[in-house]
Amino acid sequence: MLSIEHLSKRFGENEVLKDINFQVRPGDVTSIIGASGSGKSTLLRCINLLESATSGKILFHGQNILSDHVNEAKYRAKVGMVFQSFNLFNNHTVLSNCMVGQIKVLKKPKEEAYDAALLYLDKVGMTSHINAKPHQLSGGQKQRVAIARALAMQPEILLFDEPTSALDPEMVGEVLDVMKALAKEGTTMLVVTHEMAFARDVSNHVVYMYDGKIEEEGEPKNLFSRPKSPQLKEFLSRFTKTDQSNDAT
Amino acid sequence: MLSIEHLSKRFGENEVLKDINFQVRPGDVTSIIGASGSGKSTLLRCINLLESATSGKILFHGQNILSDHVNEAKYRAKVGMVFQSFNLFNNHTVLSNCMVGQIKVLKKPKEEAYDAALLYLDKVGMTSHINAKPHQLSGGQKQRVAIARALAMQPEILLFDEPTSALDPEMVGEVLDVMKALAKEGTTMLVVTHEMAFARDVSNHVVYMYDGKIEEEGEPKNLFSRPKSPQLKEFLSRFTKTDQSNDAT
Amino acid sequence: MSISEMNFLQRMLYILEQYSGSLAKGAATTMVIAIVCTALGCVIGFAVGIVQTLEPKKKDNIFYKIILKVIKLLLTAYVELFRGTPMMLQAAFIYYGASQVFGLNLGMWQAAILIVSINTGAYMAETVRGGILSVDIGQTEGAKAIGMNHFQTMLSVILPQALRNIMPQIGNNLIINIKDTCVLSIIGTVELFFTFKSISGALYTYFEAATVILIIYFILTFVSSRILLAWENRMDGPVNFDLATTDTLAFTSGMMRFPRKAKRRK
Amino acid sequence: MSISEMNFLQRMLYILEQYSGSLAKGAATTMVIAIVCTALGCVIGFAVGIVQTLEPKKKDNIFYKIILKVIKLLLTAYVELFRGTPMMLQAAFIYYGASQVFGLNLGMWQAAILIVSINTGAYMAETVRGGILSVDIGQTEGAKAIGMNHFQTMLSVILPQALRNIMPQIGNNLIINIKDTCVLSIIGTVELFFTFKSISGALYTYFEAATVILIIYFILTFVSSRILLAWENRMDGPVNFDLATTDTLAFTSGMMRFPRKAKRRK
Amino acid sequence: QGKQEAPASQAKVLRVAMECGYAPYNWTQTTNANGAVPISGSKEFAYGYDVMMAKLITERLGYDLEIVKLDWDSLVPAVQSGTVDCVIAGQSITSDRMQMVDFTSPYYYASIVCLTNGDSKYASAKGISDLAGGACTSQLGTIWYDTCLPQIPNAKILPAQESAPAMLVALNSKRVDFICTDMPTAKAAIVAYPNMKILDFAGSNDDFAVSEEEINIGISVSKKNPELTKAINSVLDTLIVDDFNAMMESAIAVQPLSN
Ligand SMILES: Nc1ncnc2c1ncn2[C@@H]1O[C@H](COP(=O)(O)OP(=O)(O)OP(=O)(O)O)[C@@H](O)[C@H]1O
Ligand SMILES: Nc1ncnc2c1ncn2[C@@H]1O[C@H](COP(=O)(O)OP(=O)(O)OP(=O)(O)O)[C@@H](O)[C@H]1O
Ligand SMILES: [Mg+2]
Ligand SMILES: [Mg+2]
Repeated sequence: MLSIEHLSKRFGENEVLKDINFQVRPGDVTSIIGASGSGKSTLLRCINLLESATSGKILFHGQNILSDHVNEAKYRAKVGMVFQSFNLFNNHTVLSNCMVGQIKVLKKPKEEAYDAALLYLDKVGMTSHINAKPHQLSGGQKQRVAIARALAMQPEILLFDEPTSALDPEMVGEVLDVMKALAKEGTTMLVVTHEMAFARDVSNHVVYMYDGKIEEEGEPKNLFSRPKSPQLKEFLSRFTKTDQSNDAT
Repeated sequence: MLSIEHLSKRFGENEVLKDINFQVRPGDVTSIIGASGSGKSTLLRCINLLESATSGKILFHGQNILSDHVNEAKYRAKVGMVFQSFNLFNNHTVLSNCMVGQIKVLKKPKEEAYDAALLYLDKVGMTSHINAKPHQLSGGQKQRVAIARALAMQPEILLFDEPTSALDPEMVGEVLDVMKALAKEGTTMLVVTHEMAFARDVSNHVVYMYDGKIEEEGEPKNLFSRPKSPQLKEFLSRFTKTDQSNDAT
Repeated sequence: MSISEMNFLQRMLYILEQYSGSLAKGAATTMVIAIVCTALGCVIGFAVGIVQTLEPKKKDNIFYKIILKVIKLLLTAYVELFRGTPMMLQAAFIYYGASQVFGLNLGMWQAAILIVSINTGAYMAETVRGGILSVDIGQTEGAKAIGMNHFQTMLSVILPQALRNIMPQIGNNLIINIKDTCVLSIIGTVELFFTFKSISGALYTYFEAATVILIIYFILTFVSSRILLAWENRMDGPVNFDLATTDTLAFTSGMMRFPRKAKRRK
Repeated sequence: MSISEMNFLQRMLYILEQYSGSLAKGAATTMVIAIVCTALGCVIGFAVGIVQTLEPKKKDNIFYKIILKVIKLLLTAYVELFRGTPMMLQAAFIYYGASQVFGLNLGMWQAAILIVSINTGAYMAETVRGGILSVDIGQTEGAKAIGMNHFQTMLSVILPQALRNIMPQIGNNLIINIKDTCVLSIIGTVELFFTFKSISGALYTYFEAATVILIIYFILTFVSSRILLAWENRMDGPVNFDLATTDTLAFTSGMMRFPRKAKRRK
Repeated sequence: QGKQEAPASQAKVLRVAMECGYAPYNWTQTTNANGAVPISGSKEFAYGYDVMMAKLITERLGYDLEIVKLDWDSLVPAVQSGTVDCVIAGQSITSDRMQMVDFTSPYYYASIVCLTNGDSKYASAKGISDLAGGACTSQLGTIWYDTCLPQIPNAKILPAQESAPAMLVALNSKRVDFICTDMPTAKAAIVAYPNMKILDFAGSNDDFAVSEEEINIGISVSKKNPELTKAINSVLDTLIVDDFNAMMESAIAVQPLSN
């Protein structure tokens, strides 16, 4: 469905992505992990065309998205994105956040958009807040609305860029629960995350990035229990160190 | 050394702190835990006079800080504070951030201030960055500088308000390490945190707040392994749930 | 009683009485021009501001890139030129110059509105550009990510927020326009300041007429700025929202935080 | 060649040649007043802005509270009054009024600088207030937390940042002052615009003189705004800093992020 | 108030205000050619009919002359507030104005004329009835605008212009068909605009009807200073119309435009 081939990206002198290759099949839940600055966000942004890749191909259903003749907006509508910082439209209510894209981009009639918005807001448990403005919500609530907004466009694949790392620890759970439910339903997802538990238990494929390259990838069980590269080993050890003490609880 | 008596605070109709009582002895490391909105930050801000308490007493070495005759600035210089959002002075370099308070408030000569600043920057491992401006640092580095800035005032007690919750997971460790080292040296600390591991392993006293009251307090071992109040039980279970999966690592 | 025997106050009243018609007409002219031109200036400013924030992408057509570059350059020249020179001279050039050189006879009102609007537009262009850039880049990315094009993004997401951010500046421009309209006397616009000159020129009661006019100006600007302030507050909408059911989490942290921050920002 | 036989360009050159001294002097007067008054206006604006952001605490003395309230009220009146009325009338009242009513004879220069400064101050007061409030509240709390008092906090932490934030506005004010100085002809200040009036009144060559003056104004404002822009960039300091040792973490994420954001903000 | 006049009488300086920008009455020049007088606080010089008159008056009365360059709008408040002693700037004497300031006896009798473009259909007008229906304007606060233009049948009178140059621009750009002004101004204007034509109806019985005193141009003095008015009048009383005209001719001859 989505296939990245020899993708690379440089900012001036700085080569941030180096010959990235990987594939996403329908129904896949892929987690991307890696240290800060390893290029995870940049990769996601390239896939969603928020950054333009320097070279390489992004094939979506076999068509190269980076060629000149592709309608960017149409492609983007099929690829949903959830950001770390939510990026809800501050001038719209929760409901309107979920409707505006359907109306403007998909040209749906208002009633239909309204019904779809309510459906997905219900899915993330936010129907009670449809009249709120984003600044009136907690972080977890914002992220749930952002997920509903992405879902309302009925994308074929959902990209998440650290969806929980701007949240208070208490609110992380509510967002992860929504994501787990989506994964169960078979939604195709590509998730950049620092939540190792999510990467291991929910996804069926994990990609570890180091210094702009894919250093290691594979099934979560194998990757977490038998990391091959020393970098990944080092990386995973940092997480266990912090959480160690909780093991005894 | 610090003793809070019947402290309460209301914002308009909203009673945020209700009859708070507790004590900090020299060398104590006290952790305050509790759900979002339970009043932890407000309590810390009242202690540091960033908010004015509605009623009650804050005794510092036996003197009520809330009485009219106390020199606020002098008291504050003795009580250091480290914020969640760092609050480094954006217009000063790292070095100058650590010097300006000593020079303006403590009226130290420049050379002395310089030496002290370097000493504490060394302690937090930031000597290589003394010429950087805050925006050139990562979150973890900022927080380490913020700690050095507070230490440079040679306070008698250090208050921390969720010092690691604005940090990327990888950087949490470096800040906690600094805090652990301080605790070991016998620095008196009062820490609001969501890091249960820190609360349990480093502090010698834990205060659990719920809805503006101290619901339960005591030694960390007891509190964590045998929580009495149903709220605390509920609260602790949320953390174990998220981390559960790591236990097997 | 002859005017030479009157005291200051009596003279002021005499002027008010004698010239109430002219004063009212002058004030009305001033306000109409100021309001219309501030509005048109905002439109111009928004148009220019939007173009100035357009960034061609690598894969765009080379012609499009060149044209965009040229247009941007022209707009920059427009902004710099009109901001940098006195409006009175611009007025003279546009009104008399157009008819002398091109035989183009603009009506006085058309000319007045044209001149003040493009001037306001030049000032607003920079303000709007600032306003657009002050909207968090995440808003644009959010809109792009659901497939909106530049135009849709601007219209549904960025501009409404930019407008809110620059409202104080629009108010400022209105007040400046109320006062600056006086330079239009060069093209024969009978606004408030021109009325003042007529009165003081005819009666030689400079200070009395000046006091009257000063008070009128003050009322106009003061009332305008209060109305704009009220409008700004209305744009912010209610602090609370209707909750379909109560959600304690939202109440204790999410909702209550808003007034706290808003208060600090005022 | 007599002036009646010259074409447009020749007349412009003739004016430039004949009146080069007057033009230079007029331009110098304009710039001196504009620069001095913008600077003084900033000082006034900062003073007023600081007072306006003072919030009395509950435990403060009641007299202090009342006095602060009264001062704030007066300052608000000052700001509203001077922003809301034409500077030409203010100039007339201050200059001629002071000598008529109080027998106080201000020198022309003193009066000119006084008038433009307090006007600029009134505009700057609001800008400074905005600039102070735009500095993150965390900066104040950080300063308070290490024991700084209000004055120290303002001076070492808040104002330098506020100043940076309002630099574009200061530049705007300078440009406005360059142009608005023309109203000082009412008190006999021979600035650039008055020079223009003299030339056009002596030679009756309106457009030729206007073109010359327009160009001079444009040069003055354009150069000023470029200088201010350069200054702004210098205030931002270098993008990178000297690292005592290399720290890869800071390099990949911390440092590199800065230019990215800065770029977007431009 | 006595304070303000004190320096004037002590130092025997007469502070005279004018625009220094209204040829041939007063203008600014860069040298002291022809006997021009320095402008107070500047390196420039003022000359013109008004300056000649001011020199004559101060010489006769034994004052030192100080020329203060002021905007037209500020001449009145300046003399009223005592910032200057008198204004010699081509101000017409009207009864309304005389309520607020004192005027001396006239120091020039200006005949009223119209100016039009050479190619205008009004160029051949023989009297004001030939100007009927034309668009016209003149200077703000002058009898040309307030009294003369309304006498033209069906004239389209546009708002007044604030200065002589501006009124000439309006005519030259064909915004108006003709303007009304006085002879000296008109003569100066046709030097800069050679295609303009002066329409002088004097002597015909189709001329503007103005009372003798209205076309008189006077020197204004503060009402608090009647002695000065009297003193100036004592000088003006020694002059006759021919003296005025001769002085004006010599002013026109040396005005900047003529070079
Ligand atoms: N617009 C840009 N201009 C220049 N450099 C950039 C830009 N965006 C990203 N970078 C650099 O590219 C590298 C990869 O950044 P990226 O944000 O993709 O990392 P990441 O893996 O998402 O890290 P994190 O976990 O902190 O989000 C970093 O060194 C970053 O500084
Ligand atoms: N300035 C204020 N005005 C009004 N209400 C406030 C103010 N500051 C805090 N509150 C309210 O007081 C309550 C306690 O807030 P506080 O920030 O102390 O909670 P907290 O325990 O620190 O939560 P968190 O873990 O999210 O930081 C909340 O309901 C909050 O909305
Ligand atoms: Mg990232
Ligand atoms: Mg808190």
